[in-house]
Amino acid sequence: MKQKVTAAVISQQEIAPGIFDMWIKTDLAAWAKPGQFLCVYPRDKSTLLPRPISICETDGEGKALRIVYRVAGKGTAEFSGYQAGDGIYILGNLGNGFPVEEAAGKKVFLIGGGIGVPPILQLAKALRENGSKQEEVQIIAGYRDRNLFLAQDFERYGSLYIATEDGSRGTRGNVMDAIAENGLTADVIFACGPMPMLRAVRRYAGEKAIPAYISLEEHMACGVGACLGCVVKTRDVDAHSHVNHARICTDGPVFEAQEVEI
Amino acid sequence: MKQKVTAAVISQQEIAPGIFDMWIKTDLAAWAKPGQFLCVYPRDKSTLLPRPISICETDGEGKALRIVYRVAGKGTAEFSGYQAGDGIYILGNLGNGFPVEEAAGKKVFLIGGGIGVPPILQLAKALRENGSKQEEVQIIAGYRDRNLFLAQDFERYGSLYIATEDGSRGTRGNVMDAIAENGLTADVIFACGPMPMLRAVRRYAGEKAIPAYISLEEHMACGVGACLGCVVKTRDVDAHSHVNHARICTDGPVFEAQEVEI
Amino acid sequence: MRQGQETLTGNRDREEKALAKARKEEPMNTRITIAGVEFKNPVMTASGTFGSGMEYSEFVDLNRLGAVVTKGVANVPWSGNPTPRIAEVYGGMLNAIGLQNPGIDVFCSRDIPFLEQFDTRIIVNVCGKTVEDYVEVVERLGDYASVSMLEINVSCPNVKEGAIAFGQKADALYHITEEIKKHAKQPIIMKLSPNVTDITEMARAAEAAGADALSLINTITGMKIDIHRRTFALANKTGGLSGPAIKPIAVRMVYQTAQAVKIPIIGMGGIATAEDAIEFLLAGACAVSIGAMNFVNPYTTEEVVAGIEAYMDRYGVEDINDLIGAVK
Amino acid sequence: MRQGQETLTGNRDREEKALAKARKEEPMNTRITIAGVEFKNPVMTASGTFGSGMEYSEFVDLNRLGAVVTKGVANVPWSGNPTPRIAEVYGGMLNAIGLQNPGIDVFCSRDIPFLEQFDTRIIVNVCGKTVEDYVEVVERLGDYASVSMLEINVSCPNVKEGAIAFGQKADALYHITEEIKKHAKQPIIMKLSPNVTDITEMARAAEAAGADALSLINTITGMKIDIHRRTFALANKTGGLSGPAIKPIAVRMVYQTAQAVKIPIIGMGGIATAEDAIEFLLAGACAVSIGAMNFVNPYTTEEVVAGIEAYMDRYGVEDINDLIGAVK
Repeated sequence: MKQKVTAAVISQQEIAPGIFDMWIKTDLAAWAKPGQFLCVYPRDKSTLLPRPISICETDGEGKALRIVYRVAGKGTAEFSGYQAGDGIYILGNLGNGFPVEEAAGKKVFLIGGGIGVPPILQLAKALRENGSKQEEVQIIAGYRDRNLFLAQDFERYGSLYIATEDGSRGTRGNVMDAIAENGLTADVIFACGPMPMLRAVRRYAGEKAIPAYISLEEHMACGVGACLGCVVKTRDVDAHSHVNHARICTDGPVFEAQEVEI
Repeated sequence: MKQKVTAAVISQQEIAPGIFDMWIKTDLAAWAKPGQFLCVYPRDKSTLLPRPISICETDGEGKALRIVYRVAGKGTAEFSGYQAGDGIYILGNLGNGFPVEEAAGKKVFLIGGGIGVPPILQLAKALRENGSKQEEVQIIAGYRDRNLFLAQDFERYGSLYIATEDGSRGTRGNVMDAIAENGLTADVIFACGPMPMLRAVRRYAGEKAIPAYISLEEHMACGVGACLGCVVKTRDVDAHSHVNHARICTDGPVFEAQEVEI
Repeated sequence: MRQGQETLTGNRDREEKALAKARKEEPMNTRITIAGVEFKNPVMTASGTFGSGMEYSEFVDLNRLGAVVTKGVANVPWSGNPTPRIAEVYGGMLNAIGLQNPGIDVFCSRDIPFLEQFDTRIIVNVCGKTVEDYVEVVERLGDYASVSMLEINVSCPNVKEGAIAFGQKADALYHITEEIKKHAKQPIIMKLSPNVTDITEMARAAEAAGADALSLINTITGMKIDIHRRTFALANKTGGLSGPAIKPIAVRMVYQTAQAVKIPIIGMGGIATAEDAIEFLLAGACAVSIGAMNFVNPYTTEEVVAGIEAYMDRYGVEDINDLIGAVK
Repeated sequence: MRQGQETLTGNRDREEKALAKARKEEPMNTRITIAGVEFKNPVMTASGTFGSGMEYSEFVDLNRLGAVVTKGVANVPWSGNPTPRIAEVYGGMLNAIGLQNPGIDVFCSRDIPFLEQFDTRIIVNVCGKTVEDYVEVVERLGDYASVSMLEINVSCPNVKEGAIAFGQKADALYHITEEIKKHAKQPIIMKLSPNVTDITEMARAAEAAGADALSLINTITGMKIDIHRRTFALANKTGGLSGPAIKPIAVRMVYQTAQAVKIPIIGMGGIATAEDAIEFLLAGACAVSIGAMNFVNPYTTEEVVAGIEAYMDRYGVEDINDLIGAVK
């Protein structure tokens, strides 16, 4: 059941400039699915709304989970100062998560771009636990520069391909360039990253006529589907409002690419 | 010169239930006069206005000062949690302070009530430094109950008389009762405490036809005389607005009792 | 000067009397009545912040609430505004949802039956673009005995046609109130906009036209600009400001309105705690709604219910009605 | 979902272009002009929060400011309201000073000479209870070449007679503006009240009557109740709400007004940082005033001046006038 709790920070470190890696002690880990997210609430009383941050991975025992985030504002700046033992206000687990079962026995692209890379980690683990073979799991990670945060974590779960904007590592350019350069193919795609990347993934999947599950984001207030703030235009009538606006926080954040207009 | 600075907390302890005693490292101590006060600013961004707190005493070297305050709201609750080494936002030194020179060679009442007791300490020290004899300095301190915070600190500077509302120590009742019970007399009065006490002091001084310097308070915004929020009705036209409303933060907080209407 | 600001709060005397009184342990009454409808307590949800209760029923026991006020429903589905619809501001938020809703058909078949499972009052918020739209919805809802009251939204700042237009002119408000009253089976609450020069003029117009109660305030029109992108934070440019930032404006308008009309007032605007709720009651509201703060703390509504009881206990208030409008 | 809310802020591309541009190191212009009066930068002080500069000259270098806008001055001394005059609220404050001031005689003999020592513009805020009161002060100030502009306060919510009455009705505002314009030697700024249904109606009335500029927003009427004492926090019951809490309302009104009139706008309402100030400029204000935040941080005005320059540097803005009304 969804809960808002005060959890304890286990550890935190800066793993790349402005990118923070935090482990949090919470039972929410026991039922967190890949692609789900937390709402994290700042203490700063001038900034009341939660910061939705995707779950990067969970420990084996369902006692702790990990978030990796970029400092991009007052809230994340505050979080980045938390020390082991500090309390952190979190609401979780939110969203639908990635449909892991769709990958069974297929060649998969796991595409992560920038701060969209972290949720791909738990997804890669889940695919392998679900029977995908090392060579079936093709992870394409796009970064700005040589700061390839989480890259090593991926190597155990699949074959890793890197793209960097400045060309300092792997393919110069974006994740689609890396796919082209390495002549990769897949039967299904899972992706998380900035909107231009997701649009490219959507186009690619459309041309290849393969399913692509993309994780979206939008400004949120409640995080639980009540406020209707974080909607996305959908091809079909949505389940909640019977219009064409699905709620990213609850109907998503993961949607099949062709079902949303982005 | 008045300054807003981030000073370091040297130490803090709870010296009576809800009463906190904090030493702060700041050069403001070098020119702090008895009866002056600080504006202390909470970190909590929901509560922006400063908390005016009177200076209890300063160290010998002008390097540190002490405040003793009661937790009575969000701001003071926050301050009470500060540890040694924490930064504290203070604006000082504010207000006119007590006219120490008026006590020279006279029998004096130093009257403090409740959380009005602390500023009397630095005043007692200053009087002695200014030549007042032990027996000339008659300190009357009023408390709610047996928690006689700062009482020991006073004994070195004058003769101490206690009044408690519950009668658990000294005279049962208020400071005026203690004066009566002990048959005390004085040529001049300095007082700080709740409004009913100050009114009683004012009446007493009027009857005895002796000067009484009382320290007032009011809700404040700027603390420096700009906003005109913290005024008191005055007998004469005030210097700033040429009406009958003097600014407690700058024209005061100490006024001769007969010059204000309280 | 002892210490300013904060020594001036708190009140030992009153508290001591109260504790003495409380020791007598009379049973406490938290029930209030609006237009003949009794509520177990004065704590409600502000329309649009609580859906139809479904999402928050995972966090709070709806049976503990005086009423659930639903998200606005129109005669047909509304798809609302483009995104971004939400922007954070100091001590609050801006929203420009644009009343996205599934329309009355889905609402009647899904949301009402859901709410009927709980022992709480159902108040349905009604929106429309024309008087006819409102009337259509009001008449449909007339068939549902489980719906205790209707709240008429004439003050949403985020939809172009209708809505706010009715809420900012006294004569237009009078007209729509009168029309709706003709067709409504349930008592109606007119929800007033704070974006007016004189809230009492609007309140009097609604009362004169037969409104059974008033609710205020709706959100205040605001704007945020992203100085780094040099764009509006909201696709709709403007949005409705809510949250603790607006509370002093809301309390003032509730007070002014309570002095101006005889019909009951449901007060709202930035309520985060029981203390906030009590401030509205003392100002003259006979009930309160929790809005944006549900988003910050999903347990707020239940905590406010408990906190009001604690306050009554602390000060020996036997009947919550003794607090309503107690500060004049 | 990567991380919502905050990843959506910031703009690397614009910044990189800007840095490139900035490297060219053209000299930056922060000067703006209002009604033919040039100001070294757009940062001013909000009337009533800065006295006549004397108190804050201990903290900031008045020579760094575009202008000092003085506390309101009337034809005779005003003693203002009883205390408490100040109450703290979430993200802001309520004040009900009631325009205490020494009157025009003392002001001319003490405050003007003080301000003349500094290299900053002097704008005098004028208040009154009747049109005649205003005219008397305006005529006296006509003798002072050092006074660059007059700001006419027709929007103080804390005085019964006059003031706000002129500021909430378009025809009354038109009338007083026209009368003052007849007697004013300096250009006049009409300070508008946000406590209106439609700010643009008031703005148009002032413009039509000949106002040279507008300043907005004044404070929003609010109220706080002490639930422990069960009394109003302010002796005046209501007070003017200011501080960061009102910024989104102020930005919205500045934007709406900028779309409605051609005369320049001085924007204010909760400005605490250079980022806030820039938001007002982008919304259409050609200058900004710092108000309540002076009380929280006495260095705010100078910090905002420096922060605006840093922003222009960061984004390669050569002329501050390029920012004014840049978001439409």
